[in-house]
Amino acid sequence: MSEHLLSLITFFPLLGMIVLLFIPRDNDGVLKGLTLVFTLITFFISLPLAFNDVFKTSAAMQYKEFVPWISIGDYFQMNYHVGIDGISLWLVMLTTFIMPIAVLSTWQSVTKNVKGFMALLLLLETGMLGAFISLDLFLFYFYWELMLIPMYFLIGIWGGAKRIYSAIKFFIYTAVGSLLMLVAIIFVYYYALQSGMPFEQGFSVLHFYDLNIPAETQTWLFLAFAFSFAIKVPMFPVHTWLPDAHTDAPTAGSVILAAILLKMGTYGYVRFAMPLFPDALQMFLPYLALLAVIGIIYGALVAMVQEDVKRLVAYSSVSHLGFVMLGIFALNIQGMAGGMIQMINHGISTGALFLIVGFIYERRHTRQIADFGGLAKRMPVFATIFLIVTFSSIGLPGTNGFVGELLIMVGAFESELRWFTVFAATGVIFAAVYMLWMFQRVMFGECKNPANQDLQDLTVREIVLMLPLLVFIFWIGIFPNVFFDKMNPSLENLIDQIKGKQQVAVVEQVNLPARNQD
Amino acid sequence: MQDYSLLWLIPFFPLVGSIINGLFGKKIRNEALIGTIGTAAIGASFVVSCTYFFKLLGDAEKIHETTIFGAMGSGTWMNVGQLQIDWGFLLDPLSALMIMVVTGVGSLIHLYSIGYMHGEEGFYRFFSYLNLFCFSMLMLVLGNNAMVMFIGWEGVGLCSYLLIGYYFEKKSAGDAAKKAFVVNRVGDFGFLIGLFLLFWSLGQKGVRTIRFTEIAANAHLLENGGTIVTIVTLCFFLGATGKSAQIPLYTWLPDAMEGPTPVSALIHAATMVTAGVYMIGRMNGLFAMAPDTMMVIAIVGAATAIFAASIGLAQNDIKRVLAYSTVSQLGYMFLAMGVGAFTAGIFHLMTHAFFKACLFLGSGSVIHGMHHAYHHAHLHDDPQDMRNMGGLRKKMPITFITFLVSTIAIAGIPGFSGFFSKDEILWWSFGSTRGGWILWVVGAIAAGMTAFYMFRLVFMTFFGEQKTDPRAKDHIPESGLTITIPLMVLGALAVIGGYIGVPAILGGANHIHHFLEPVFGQAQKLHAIEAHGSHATEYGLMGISVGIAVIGIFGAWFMYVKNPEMPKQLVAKFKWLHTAIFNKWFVDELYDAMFVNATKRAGRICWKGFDLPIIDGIVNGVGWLVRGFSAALRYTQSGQIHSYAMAMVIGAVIIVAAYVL
Amino acid sequence: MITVNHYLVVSAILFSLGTFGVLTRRNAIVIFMCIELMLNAVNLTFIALSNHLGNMDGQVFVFFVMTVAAAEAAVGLALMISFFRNRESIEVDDISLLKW
Amino acid sequence: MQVLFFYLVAFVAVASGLLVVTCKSPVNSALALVNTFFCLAIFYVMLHAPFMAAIQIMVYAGAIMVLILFVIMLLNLGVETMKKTTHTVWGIVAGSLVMMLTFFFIKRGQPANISGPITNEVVESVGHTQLIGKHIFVDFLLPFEITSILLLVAIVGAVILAKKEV
Repeated sequence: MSEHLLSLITFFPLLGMIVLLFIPRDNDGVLKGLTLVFTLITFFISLPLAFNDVFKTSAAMQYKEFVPWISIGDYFQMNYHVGIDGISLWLVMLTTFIMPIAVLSTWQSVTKNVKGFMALLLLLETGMLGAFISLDLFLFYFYWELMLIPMYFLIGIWGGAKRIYSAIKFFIYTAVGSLLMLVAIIFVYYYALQSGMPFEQGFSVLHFYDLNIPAETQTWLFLAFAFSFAIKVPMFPVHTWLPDAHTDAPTAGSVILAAILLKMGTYGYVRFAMPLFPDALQMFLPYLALLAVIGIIYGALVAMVQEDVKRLVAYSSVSHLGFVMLGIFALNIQGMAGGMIQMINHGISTGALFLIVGFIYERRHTRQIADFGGLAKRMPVFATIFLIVTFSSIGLPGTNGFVGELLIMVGAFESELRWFTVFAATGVIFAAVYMLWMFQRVMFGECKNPANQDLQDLTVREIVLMLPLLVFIFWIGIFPNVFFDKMNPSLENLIDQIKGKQQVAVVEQVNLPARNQD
Repeated sequence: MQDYSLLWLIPFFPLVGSIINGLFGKKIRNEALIGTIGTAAIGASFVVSCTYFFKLLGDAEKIHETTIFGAMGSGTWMNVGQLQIDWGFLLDPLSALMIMVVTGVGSLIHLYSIGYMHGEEGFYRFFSYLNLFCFSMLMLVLGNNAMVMFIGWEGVGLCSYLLIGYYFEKKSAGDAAKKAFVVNRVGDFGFLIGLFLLFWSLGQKGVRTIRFTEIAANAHLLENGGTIVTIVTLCFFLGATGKSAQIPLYTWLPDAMEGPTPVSALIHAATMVTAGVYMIGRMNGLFAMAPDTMMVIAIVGAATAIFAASIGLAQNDIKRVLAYSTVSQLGYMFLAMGVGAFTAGIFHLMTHAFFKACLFLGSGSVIHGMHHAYHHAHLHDDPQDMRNMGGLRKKMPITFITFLVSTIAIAGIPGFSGFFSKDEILWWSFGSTRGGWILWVVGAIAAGMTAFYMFRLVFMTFFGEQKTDPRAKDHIPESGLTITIPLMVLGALAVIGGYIGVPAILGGANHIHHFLEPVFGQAQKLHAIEAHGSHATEYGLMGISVGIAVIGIFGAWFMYVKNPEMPKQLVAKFKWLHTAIFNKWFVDELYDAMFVNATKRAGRICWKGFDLPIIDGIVNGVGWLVRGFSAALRYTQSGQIHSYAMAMVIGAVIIVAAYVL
Repeated sequence: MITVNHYLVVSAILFSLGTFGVLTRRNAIVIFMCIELMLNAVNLTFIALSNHLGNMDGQVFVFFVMTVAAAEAAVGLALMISFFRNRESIEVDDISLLKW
Repeated sequence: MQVLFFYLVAFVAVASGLLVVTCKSPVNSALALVNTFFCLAIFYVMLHAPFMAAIQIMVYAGAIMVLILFVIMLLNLGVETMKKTTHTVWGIVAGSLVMMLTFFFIKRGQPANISGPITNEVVESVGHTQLIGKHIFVDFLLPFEITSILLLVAIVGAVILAKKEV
């Protein structure tokens, strides 16, 4: 059982989707219930991963599965090669954890073609899980593209006013990046074959790690990977798809997009772009870190002046993910661990924020900040939850956001990115400004708008779906070690790997002239 | 060591109280029960604090560290690489003194709040926040490393936000809350940067720690007076200015008076705003190594003291006067820190907590009475405006006496607590190696101003004829027991609190000095008063400062009791000066223009000027370009099957031809 | 002596004729018949070469081509009927929706 | 003699092919096409492939053409208006291009002198039908089965498409 656990987790939602296809389309309740059950079961069968203590000591891939998949003569060999380590573990858990919540959030908001919606959600879950566990680059690419399709439809069919524009923008942005990545993947594959990697290993990233690609070649490959992932993160100049996609996506779509899909980009950096091309990384690190810092400040500044709550949260994502990237680029354990935990935090906090926006949107069918005001009086429970989530997003100590930001900044300060950190830290101030200003305008003040007079407070369902998120906001804030313990060995290993190869490159460069003299 | 393992109980009780009231308060509904829970929680902390305080008094070993699970090394919060952060607590004389102040004053204010907040809609919410505040403050004080301190540091900021915004339906309250939090965040930014720099620079020397005791022990590894230490301490000081409302970050504190009065007393007078002072005291070893920073602190402190005092001269809102007085007194504390008089600073912190809490609570009592009267007469006048008061000493005798006592204390009249602490600060600012006569002069003038505006407040409120609307005049009651008991206790403390620090020159033993010796001893020796420390000078200076204070009091009496018309004449004569002072030197407007609006404009430029037209413009431009080409090419798609078939055939022919030829 | 080339030439002529028909006629059924003509031309090639090379595979292939042609006829004619039902015409000029 | 016969049949085949593409009435085209099919069947016989000739007549001339005629009559198609359009010119050009290309092909290619196992003698001694059967049911069994499914699908498709209410 346990040796196929990962496959089980990945394909269980797909099974759910197939089951769903046999349910007549009018049974909305049954469809939603079944989807919830399937996502919940997926979550429960993924729990043994989180409780496995092997991650505390071992940096190696666990739960590995290896099955040859597609082979074309002597040209191509792709394998179903999966496994997780401490890095992907928590992202897998985050995915299985967020999905039931996302499903539950659709209970009342989705009425149009429920069957299609639910089927796409389940397909999306399979895609996301698959991408996190893939150890074969080609398989990763497969899942990477697989995620794109359901999301495209979720935005394009169930979205808001400008849904078609947003969906196409999202799709094209991501596709452009991923095509570049595909080219780079194929190049790396042939390079690996030429340098003697066993053919049957296919696109195994574990083998690619051992390659010594010349620095000039790495440059281009890294740029292709980095560009593709930067779009997904999204980093500063390529972020404009995010506000549109978020604004027009249905609540569940926004939640998943923010909580998990964006992590695909940062995860891609950690798992692929950085360890595969360490020399190029060294070269581009300052520029990328600069972009991350610009993203932090720029996202915050733009978020501040938004008039639409959802757009504000979307721009805040740009800012938060800038922090994640900065932490990852610090290339030391504090920064990396901070970046990783911040990915989870962002998933939880921003996911929760989108749910909250969804709640008021369902009630008022508007997201303009100006339409609200004084809601705290009408909806006390909502106000409390909103407040907690807001402060989690601001990064108040004791909540999850603080742990991540603190470690990221400590890490970045320890690395060469010291002076970037000073600027990044101003993002902490701006975060307080835009979040609190928004909170004040929505929740505080007098309830003047007559449409807001008889708003209902949260229902039991809504409280139930927020509760797990709140628990984790505090859990990660107070006992983050639970997460770090299982993350650290893998991260340390990763850092050694990157730094080690960078060192080798330096040594070789130094030795070259000496050899020439002989 | 094991004896101190239950330290965590001190912050734990208020946390539990806060959670109970926060989660179930709405269901309990019973104000008495909610109030009792809140007060009991902090009271329990007070009891534990007392136990430990006296235990520490009798203990030869003065510095004790423990974690949440007792033994060191357990209770880890974060452990990543070489960064290990524990849920650790530190009990030394400094923190022991602080927890006594926090829990003691805190308990009294909780008790007071039961009466003051009676009938408020969010009663449970208030107590929950108040308890949460005490929890955070105790974490701040007790933390044995910078991170646990930072939890408290931000936690008190949060509670301050929540409590200032307690009347969230008022726009001004929401604005003030946000302003407080954001300005504090600016300070926190400094704190964090300082911390990172310290962690890194110590790490360079092979010591990776953020524990205060270890920082203190290893501070010598850094270059004495070097750039790094200076920058680190300046960053920390930026943090302190944010939390303790010093120039340039003081503007939030007067606005914070939007909160209920007990909050102003507890948070914005007695405890939270002193966190900056405490933090500098906590890291005194580091600060002592950075003379440049010390100078900056002293100058900023002195400047704040006189600047805020000058604004306080012309305010009419009873709480705003007290707020500026707080800013000014905090300036004194920083002055003390800056000249190396750490003990004096902490001593003033303590006495200030007593008399200022008493003053705020007294003003609360007055406001409560006025509010009650207005409510009774169905009027909507401002119950906080001193111009509507007067002659209240007969209506509210207990409030009046305690208020008067505290005012005398803050004015620095010998025999009252404020005298001892303020005088010690002034003496050090004159005589220590970091001091100078300019600092002393500024401090003394500020003291005179303080005496003036505080007595102006007393005279306007309690003396003279009653200027309240006649319809409400006769309905101003003395407040109930829950309000007066804390007043009396604090009033008594405001009198006697100073006697633990009677200087040697007046024949005292200066207990507090000896008590804090283990913490400040080394750093303080660096700045010890040297040459000009003769007894004659000390007596002389003491006399002058008392004289200035008396002049201030007399001036206030002269202008507000003897010649009530005189202020108006003065205002008419020095119109521009009054306008400037009354409008707080237009600092808020300046900041709005410089930072708030500039940031907003920057945001708007980034969004409307860059994000939408340029980045999105490029993206959509590429789309339009592709569309343009397609528009040209789409005419080949006629829809006629023949043309498609033709194209196919020709294509096939070409391909085959290419293959064959 | 009839060589395989003779058959191939006939086949080529028929194929070209079929192409010409497909390209010029507007009646969908005639176009369809022209396609059948082209298929048959190919079939002839297959069988001629099969005979020439002494290999049976070509003839088997013709067999499959016929099957496809049959299937095509069934579906194609059904399409035409349904199209005719909608448009009262099977002229391909009327089927011009396959554009932007 | 045989050559003469070949030319005769070839002429008929090409001529009827020409009629197929030029006749105005679809019925005439269809009849001309049947004629072509017969000619091709004759070629198959000449090429020692009698079974193929048989199914050529049965399937093509018999089944498919009947189907086409039925449809023509069912739809009651009139005479097509032969507009002289650019189509014709392009059609001639493309047709001649194809023809030139194929001729070039034939001319350039040398007939390979490979002689496989299935010589005319073998065909005559074993029997063409048996040989075809052996090939289809032994070597090409899977494609054959797939073809059957293809036909099934085609039937279903045809039924659905031709149904009145879709």
